[in-house]
Amino acid sequence: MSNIIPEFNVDKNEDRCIKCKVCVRQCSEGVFKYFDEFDLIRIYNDKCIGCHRCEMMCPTDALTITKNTALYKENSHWSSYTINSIKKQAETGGMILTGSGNDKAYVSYWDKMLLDASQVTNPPIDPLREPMELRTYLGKKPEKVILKEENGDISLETKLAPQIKLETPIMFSAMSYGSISLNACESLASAASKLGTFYNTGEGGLHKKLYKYGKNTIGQVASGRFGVDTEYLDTCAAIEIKIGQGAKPGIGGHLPGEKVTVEISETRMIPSGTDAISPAPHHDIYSIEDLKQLICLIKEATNYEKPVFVKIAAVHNSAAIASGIVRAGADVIVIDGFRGGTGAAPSVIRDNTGMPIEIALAVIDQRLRDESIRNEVSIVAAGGIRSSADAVKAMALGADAVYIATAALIAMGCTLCQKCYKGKCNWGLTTQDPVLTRRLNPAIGSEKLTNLVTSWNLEIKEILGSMGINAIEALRGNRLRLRGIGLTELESKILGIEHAGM
Amino acid sequence: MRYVIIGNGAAAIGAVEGIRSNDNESEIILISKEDYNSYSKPQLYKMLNQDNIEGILYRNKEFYSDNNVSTIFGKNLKSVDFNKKILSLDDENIKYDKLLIATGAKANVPQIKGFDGQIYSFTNIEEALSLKQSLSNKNKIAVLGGGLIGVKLSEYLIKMGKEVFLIVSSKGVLSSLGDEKISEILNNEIMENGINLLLSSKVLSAKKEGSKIELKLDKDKITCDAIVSCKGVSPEVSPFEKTELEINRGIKVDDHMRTNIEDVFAAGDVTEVYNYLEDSYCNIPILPNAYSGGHCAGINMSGGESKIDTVYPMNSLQIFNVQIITMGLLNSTEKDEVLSFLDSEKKVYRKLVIRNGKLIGAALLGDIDRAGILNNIIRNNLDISSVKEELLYNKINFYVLPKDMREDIVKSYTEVIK
Amino acid sequence: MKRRIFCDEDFCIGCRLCEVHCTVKHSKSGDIILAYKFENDKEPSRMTFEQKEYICGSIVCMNCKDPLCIKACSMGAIKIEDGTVILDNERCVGCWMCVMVCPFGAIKRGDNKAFKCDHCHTDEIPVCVLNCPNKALKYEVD
Amino acid sequence: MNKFPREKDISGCSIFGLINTDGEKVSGSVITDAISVMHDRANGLGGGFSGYGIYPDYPDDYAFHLFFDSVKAKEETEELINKHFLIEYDEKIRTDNSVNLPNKPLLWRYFVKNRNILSKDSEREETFKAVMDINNNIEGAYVISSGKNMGVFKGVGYPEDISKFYRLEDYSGYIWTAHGRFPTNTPGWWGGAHPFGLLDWTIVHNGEISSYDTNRRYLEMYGYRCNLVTDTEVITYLFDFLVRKNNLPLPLASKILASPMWADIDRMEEKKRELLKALRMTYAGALLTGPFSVILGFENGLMGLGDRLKLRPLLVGKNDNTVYISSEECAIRKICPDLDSVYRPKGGEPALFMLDGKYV
Amino acid sequence: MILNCKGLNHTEINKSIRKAIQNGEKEIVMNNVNGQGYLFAGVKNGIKAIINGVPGNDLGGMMDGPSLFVNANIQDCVGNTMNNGKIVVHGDAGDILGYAMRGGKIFVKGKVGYRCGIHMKAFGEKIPVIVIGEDAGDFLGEYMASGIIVVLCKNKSTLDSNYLGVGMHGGAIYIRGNIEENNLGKGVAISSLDDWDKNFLTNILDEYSTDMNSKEKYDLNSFVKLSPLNSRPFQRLYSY
Repeated sequence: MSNIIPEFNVDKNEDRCIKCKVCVRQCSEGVFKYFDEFDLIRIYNDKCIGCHRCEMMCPTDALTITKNTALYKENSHWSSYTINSIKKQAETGGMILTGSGNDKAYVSYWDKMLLDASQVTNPPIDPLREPMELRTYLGKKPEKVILKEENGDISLETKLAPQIKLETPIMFSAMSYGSISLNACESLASAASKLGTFYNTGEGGLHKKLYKYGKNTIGQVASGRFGVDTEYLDTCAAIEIKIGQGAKPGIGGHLPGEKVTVEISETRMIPSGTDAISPAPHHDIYSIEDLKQLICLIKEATNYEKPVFVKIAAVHNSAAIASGIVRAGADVIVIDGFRGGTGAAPSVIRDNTGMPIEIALAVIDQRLRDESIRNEVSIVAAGGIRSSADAVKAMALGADAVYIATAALIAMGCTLCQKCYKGKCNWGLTTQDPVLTRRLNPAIGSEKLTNLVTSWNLEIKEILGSMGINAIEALRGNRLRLRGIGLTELESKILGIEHAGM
Repeated sequence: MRYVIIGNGAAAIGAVEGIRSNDNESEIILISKEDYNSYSKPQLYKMLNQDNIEGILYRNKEFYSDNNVSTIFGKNLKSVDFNKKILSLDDENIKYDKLLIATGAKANVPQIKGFDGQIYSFTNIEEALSLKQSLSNKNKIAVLGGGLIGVKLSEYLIKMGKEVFLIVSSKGVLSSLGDEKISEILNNEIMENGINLLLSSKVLSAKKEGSKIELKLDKDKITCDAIVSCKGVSPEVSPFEKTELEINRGIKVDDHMRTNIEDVFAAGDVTEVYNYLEDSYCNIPILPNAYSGGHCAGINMSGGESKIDTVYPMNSLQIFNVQIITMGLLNSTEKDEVLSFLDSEKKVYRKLVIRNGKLIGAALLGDIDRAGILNNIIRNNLDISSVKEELLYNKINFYVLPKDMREDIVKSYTEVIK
Repeated sequence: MKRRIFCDEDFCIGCRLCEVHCTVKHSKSGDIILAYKFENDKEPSRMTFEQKEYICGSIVCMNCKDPLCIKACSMGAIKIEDGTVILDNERCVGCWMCVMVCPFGAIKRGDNKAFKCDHCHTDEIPVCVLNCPNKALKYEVD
Repeated sequence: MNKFPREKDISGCSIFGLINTDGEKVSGSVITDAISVMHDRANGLGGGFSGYGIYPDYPDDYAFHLFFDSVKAKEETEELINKHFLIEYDEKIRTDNSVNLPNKPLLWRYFVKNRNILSKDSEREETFKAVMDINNNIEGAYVISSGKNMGVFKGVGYPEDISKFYRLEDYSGYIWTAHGRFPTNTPGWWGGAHPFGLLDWTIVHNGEISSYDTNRRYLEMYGYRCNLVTDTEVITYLFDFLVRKNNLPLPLASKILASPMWADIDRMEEKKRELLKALRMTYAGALLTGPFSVILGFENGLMGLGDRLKLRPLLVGKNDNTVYISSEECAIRKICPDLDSVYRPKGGEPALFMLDGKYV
Repeated sequence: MILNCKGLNHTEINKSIRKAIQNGEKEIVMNNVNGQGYLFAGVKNGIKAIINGVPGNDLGGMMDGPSLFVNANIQDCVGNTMNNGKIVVHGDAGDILGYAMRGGKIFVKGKVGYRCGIHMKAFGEKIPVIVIGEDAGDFLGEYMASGIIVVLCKNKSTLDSNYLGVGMHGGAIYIRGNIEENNLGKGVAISSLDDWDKNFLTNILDEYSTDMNSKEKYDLNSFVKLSPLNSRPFQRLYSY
């Protein structure tokens, strides 16, 4: 007998229910079952994960999913979540798994920063009618541009390191084919290509169907090295070495066997049905010079034609690590904060490790400036960017661009039920079950993502306009346009911003 | 240009619509020996319990005027001069530029030894009306022939409260469909509904005894009030018998419905067409073939290009409460694979005949929904070896077919609009 | 005018909401709850939902280029109107010749008469297409 | 007094500059006449001038103009100067003390030579470092100009009062710039007035840049300390950084500060496109957005530059061998009623005039 | 073609290699190699190379076709994520040989260091193989998903390194000699060879001996096979 109280209540209004059985057919968790002989839809509350699929699909709005408010007698120290976790562990002897980013009530510094706007002394700009530039190039910039002059004709002597061109400083963060469905991957890829930005393959390799989006693809090389071959390196526009992930610093990836279908198995070159393990360390990187070695290997293998990204989780000495990464030759450094998502992580790690991207970004940007090497690398901030305002704040703190993933999933249908690791995602996102993956039509997914980023672009332009800035690079690191609200002096200092009113 | 159509059945109507899809201007003359607007032959039974022809009209009354067709009804064709392109009717000659022969078929009425009274038949309105008239004072009817017309007529007669003797020479009704199981089920159904079914019986002679008729069979002797012969139909080719028109079991046409004579086309029950399932020319007198042939001929007559679909037998019928659809070849040979499935309780029966992996015939009884999916498989000669079991046992389902097959089907019948 | 509704089977999620909306559309009240809970003679959906394992889709009349049903109908009850293959309920006698020839199995049998999708041809977009949550049903019109 | 404000200094202004491309000198009273026409663009909280060619007696020495708050600061500064330089001559800057101005600091000028013989680049780098050292590290001392044969005269007051105070009619130069200031906060500190000078660069500036902190933090990576928190300071340093340290020609440096739009760059022929793309990408931190017009003076030329959206006024007038750049035409007409031509440069298009008469 | 690598850095050497391939060279002899890394990284061609001297780390990394014959020891990370081709080493190898190897063969005459064959993969017909002449360090075949490792233990009676095949979930390791249970990593099982194994070993060892210029034959009955106990050795770690 299980001692776990159902987390959700599924209420069905019988006056509205027409017994069309859409709910029965749509719930992959088996909450609804139809009994023909009694003409009855039976509801099993305990199976409900709170994804709301049934609620949204019900044509008569007959269903309501509510949190089980009677769930234990909570107190401020013992939350229902804690009590349930203990019970589950007592029953299974296993670690509690969870999906998505850190959801605990740690400070969100995005919400403690306000944007500046222009009044009189310098004017706001109307972004709808005046030019407003969001284009961003990611890659190592030279220390200085050297020119050559021939017959009074000035041209470029310096050969620039490889760069990728973004028409918006928003990219889609790494989510592997395997952790998410091919339709989700294709939605991201096609949206990135429509938007003139990039999506990241994650560590799952690249399905042949997605090769056509190569120009907008960042290929990841992680410790499991899934799908890394010359064709992959040739196809992707940039290569990202994944060292860590914000949601689970120091923890590797683990794609449960349920999700390793035959197609995944082909892309990853592992037996189907086995767990795909991407352990925490790259076994050829146990020291910073080893990282340099891997960067160098990738550059040699790609003939120095593609920028190499290095992605790390935001941890307490990120600044020093970042400096090392720049000196190891990375073209772009990606910092992933602890609100960044994951398909599966032990919740003890996710909830207690890492740090907010805001802080990591602020200290890394400052550290690289202190060392005068900020221009040698582009910084991409990731992990919990929820809105254009977060993105703008990140860029004002010093990021060149941001990665979004959870927001992208939500755009595609995700309701943050945080059960990605079960592989039964009702929205067809984090699943490989062919019954479920077809629920995401890439044409729709791509359209929603395109709409999301397009609307963020409009908002970013609006914000830039309000600041009197008309090129995104003039926002980069422009911390004067940020003010803290409710921050301690120390927090302000770490973030490198003044308090509102100063 | 003057198009002349002889006949007023489905083939003739198909031809008018085919011509008009290409040519809205030229003259069309339609000649029919019957004095009625085109009506649906398969629905002829209804004439037994209704008074006018309205209920079985094949097209609405405005059809001829809407399509600018001049009609000459109630006149017989006497002869044709194909060289001069002249038709001789009872009292006039008509010149044609393009001619369609769609004279249809006529009833086969046997001679019965010793009987000189009227033997009714049931293949057109006149025959139906004449039968109907005589039925008012007749109660016992002998129906000769267990084909579709005989069985269906018997069903109508019994519903009208008559006593019916259905005399069938073979072991079961509808033996021409080629499936013994269906015959067996129908035999029972017919008997359960009160028809006196006499199987494997031959009429030896008949004698008129007053208003009664004594009918002597090889095994029995019965007394009835009337005899209706339903021994099938033959192509109506009499006006052409002495001409150079090539006629076997019907007028021979090619896949464009052309006869051997230039500018002369034929369509419908009067023709024999190539049946790829049999690999021979056959006369298949069914309505879909007639309409399609006429339509095809009409297009070709008016300068278009159309090829007739593969032609093979197919039937949809309801006998009392039994629904049946058959199609293609059910008389299997040894090299064919025959799969069948029977649920006696639910009165569901299905049979598939497969040759070299391809479906060549199918019979459905009871559950006939989506039969067209099988029909299409036969028509397009598709290989179903991988899904035959499912087609046999499950509901017929488009998604049972392999994906590429489905895509081809969609492509072949529909067009991408944008 | 030409019309085509077809189902992209890669994205049919088997919810069968198309059937629900089709039923409602052809019901007397046009209201989903009334149609289902109170109208006794609610018209059944004109869609045919079919499934094989995870592959599924709704079949509706595909408005064939050269419709076989028109040729087969023994009563001339099927014709093309307004770019749509329309079955005239008055004329239909339930001979099932159309059922026998439709290559998609898109014509359904009612009690005594056949019925089929009319492409909601008086509407701008057919209700099934309009309400398909995954845009698996597509509508083409020209 | 707090030498370095915490808060960013914001000001509206009038700017004026002139150059005689043949090197003929004009008196400081001429430019005073011109700037005073635009009296209403200032509010009396800052005015200043820079003149080039004003020290013919010491043409090869760095002329340091300094503000001191105290004698102690002066002593410390001199000690520091002595470490790097040989002081050829120094004196209190001559002023007319009848002019009533607030918070007057101690004003002093030094004519110095490097102790070692160096290349021009290293000599200038040494001087740059010394200036940064004094400004950052000596309490109460501030170098306001540090070029050769030039000087900056500025303070808190209307420009005409500042001119009178510094007895500008006593100086004559071939390049002059002038500034009348309208700050919205009142630092009341003389160092905050324009022009801002570093080496021979001087900037007078109208407007406020929105990209200030991006530019500041970018510069601070390369040894600049933007203690004044003014746009003028940042813009001066950016020119110094791009032209002196990165060897970029001034017109290209202008294309970095007021870059063409990407859409325009995309349409350029390949060679030019690659060049401008590289410049914009590499020096992204130097892009100025927001409204500004500046007049940059340097040892052998004068340049006017407006922001790429042309949000601030700037016009050029020419008469014979003299070129005038001003916020308003009236100021030019005051001193030169008959002009050969007047035009308004496009946003982002530098109006550059060199001493030898060549202009770009 | 002969390439004197003295004084050349790795980029220069790789450029020369790519150029040689462009010029249609089929074989390249590289003399005076010492420490230059990443040689043949990402090279997609069937060229043959004879390498004289000790190449640096990541030799043949992400390589897709070449055959390299090294007349010396090799260092760490050789054959990193290699996709196809062959590396024959007439000497010892360092750590992490054949990391995530996806195809091709690596033959080593002597010993290899730690974590050899980690993350090896395979799909369908594409099966990477590593054959080691002497012994291998700990964590041999860690996380191995597929592919084959053979250890011939020529210098000793059996392999006594620890954590052999730890976390492996596919593929096979053949070792000559008897393996003690305590040397095995978690989730690994010992079994004897079946016909497929023997047939495979016979072929691969013939090829190995040919490449090593040796006539040695091996008794296939003296081998054991390590394979995963379960395709999901860590499945029960989590409570859902």
